[in-house]
Amino acid sequence: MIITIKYFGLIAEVTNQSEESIDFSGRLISDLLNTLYAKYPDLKNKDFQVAQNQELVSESTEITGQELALLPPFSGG
Amino acid sequence: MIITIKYFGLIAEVTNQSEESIDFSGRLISDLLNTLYAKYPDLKNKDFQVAQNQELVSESTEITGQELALLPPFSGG
Amino acid sequence: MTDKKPKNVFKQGAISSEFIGESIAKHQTKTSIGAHNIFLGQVRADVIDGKTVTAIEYTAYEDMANAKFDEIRETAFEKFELTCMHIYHSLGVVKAGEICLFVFVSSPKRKVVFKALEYIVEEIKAQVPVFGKEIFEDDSHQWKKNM
Amino acid sequence: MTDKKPKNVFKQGAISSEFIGESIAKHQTKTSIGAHNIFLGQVRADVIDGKTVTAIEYTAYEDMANAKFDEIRETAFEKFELTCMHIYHSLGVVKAGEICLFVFVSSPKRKVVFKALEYIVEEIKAQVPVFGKEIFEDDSHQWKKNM
Repeated sequence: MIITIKYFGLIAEVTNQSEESIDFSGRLISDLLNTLYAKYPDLKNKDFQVAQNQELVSESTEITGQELALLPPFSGG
Repeated sequence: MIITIKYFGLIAEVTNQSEESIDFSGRLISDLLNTLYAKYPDLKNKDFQVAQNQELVSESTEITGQELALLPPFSGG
Repeated sequence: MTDKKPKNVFKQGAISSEFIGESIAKHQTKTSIGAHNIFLGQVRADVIDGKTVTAIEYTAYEDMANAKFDEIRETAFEKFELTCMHIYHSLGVVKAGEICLFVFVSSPKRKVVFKALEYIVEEIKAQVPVFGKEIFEDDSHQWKKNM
Repeated sequence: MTDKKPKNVFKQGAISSEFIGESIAKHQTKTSIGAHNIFLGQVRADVIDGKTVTAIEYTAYEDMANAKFDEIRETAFEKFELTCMHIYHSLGVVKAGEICLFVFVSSPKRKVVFKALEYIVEEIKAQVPVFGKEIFEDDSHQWKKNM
């Protein structure tokens, strides 16, 4: 399936874009991360969390295909 | 000696003045209070503290003759 | 007690929102500040025995009050890492809805300001000889007590 | 998650002291309020490795952030007896000395506002996907981390 991933802050600097759509056949967030690590080796050293449908999820969460985002540490305020 | 006493808030309503000087021969705050209770019987039922030289004092404090004040409960802010 | 005369904390009448806005603006040149915390006391239109409070008239034992405000300020600067602190209290009539107390603390770090502000406000309520006369719509009154 | 779209908390650029003053003024018709507590986050001109921060540029995952702000607001209203609550956060460039976060709570009673404000600010720092890029005088940058 085609899924869309948003990138923010430092992570968007690593991926050099704020959003992309990829053709993806894995099932879990961890599968997606492995795909992204292959594409962006620098991501591995970065601190970030994954959100799906605007909620933080763990690596073992199943991908539903809704809004996905890679979020570096929050620094509001 | 002649001492001057300031009254505030509800206490000034009981004494009907904000300040007075009286000729006083006692030694302690408690002596002064007895004099004032005789003069203003309603004072006995009122809640107040005594300040001397701008610090709260107890009934057993000696009177130095400096600034005396009868202060009802504080209600700033 | 020190020899220097303490700052006068009192202002005649209500504290305006413009004054508060200007106080905030003045701190924008202080670029070591990361967090401000502001407490505002506002006069409530409480209904007591069927009568509504329309205003509070504040009086104070001014010399002692300013000395106490000064002590509270000194102690707060010792206890907390503060860049700035300002306290203003009204005297005279302050109508319901108007502001009678303005306490403003600033620090490089946010955790400090919460603790400092609560400390200062509670000290003011407990230590400073200010007296509020609650005036009702029919011009009767009662003396306010702090909780 | 509810169906209703959450309020937009974000404002482009710095939050002005006039805006804060006007927000305070608007609450003077609410005469059940006895205490306001305001938190302001201000951009610090930190010196890091010899270079001075001149501004922070804020970006956010806006939809998620507004949903989180909404959750925080709802939870705070459940936990604390508040009359009003307002939250504003900057997006884009905010210069050192300018204000980037404005949180405003009001209640009949003062004890409530201290607890509520600290709770809300800490939740914002922990839960809301906002990202601050610290820009130095030489146009280099680093990504801010909250403590």
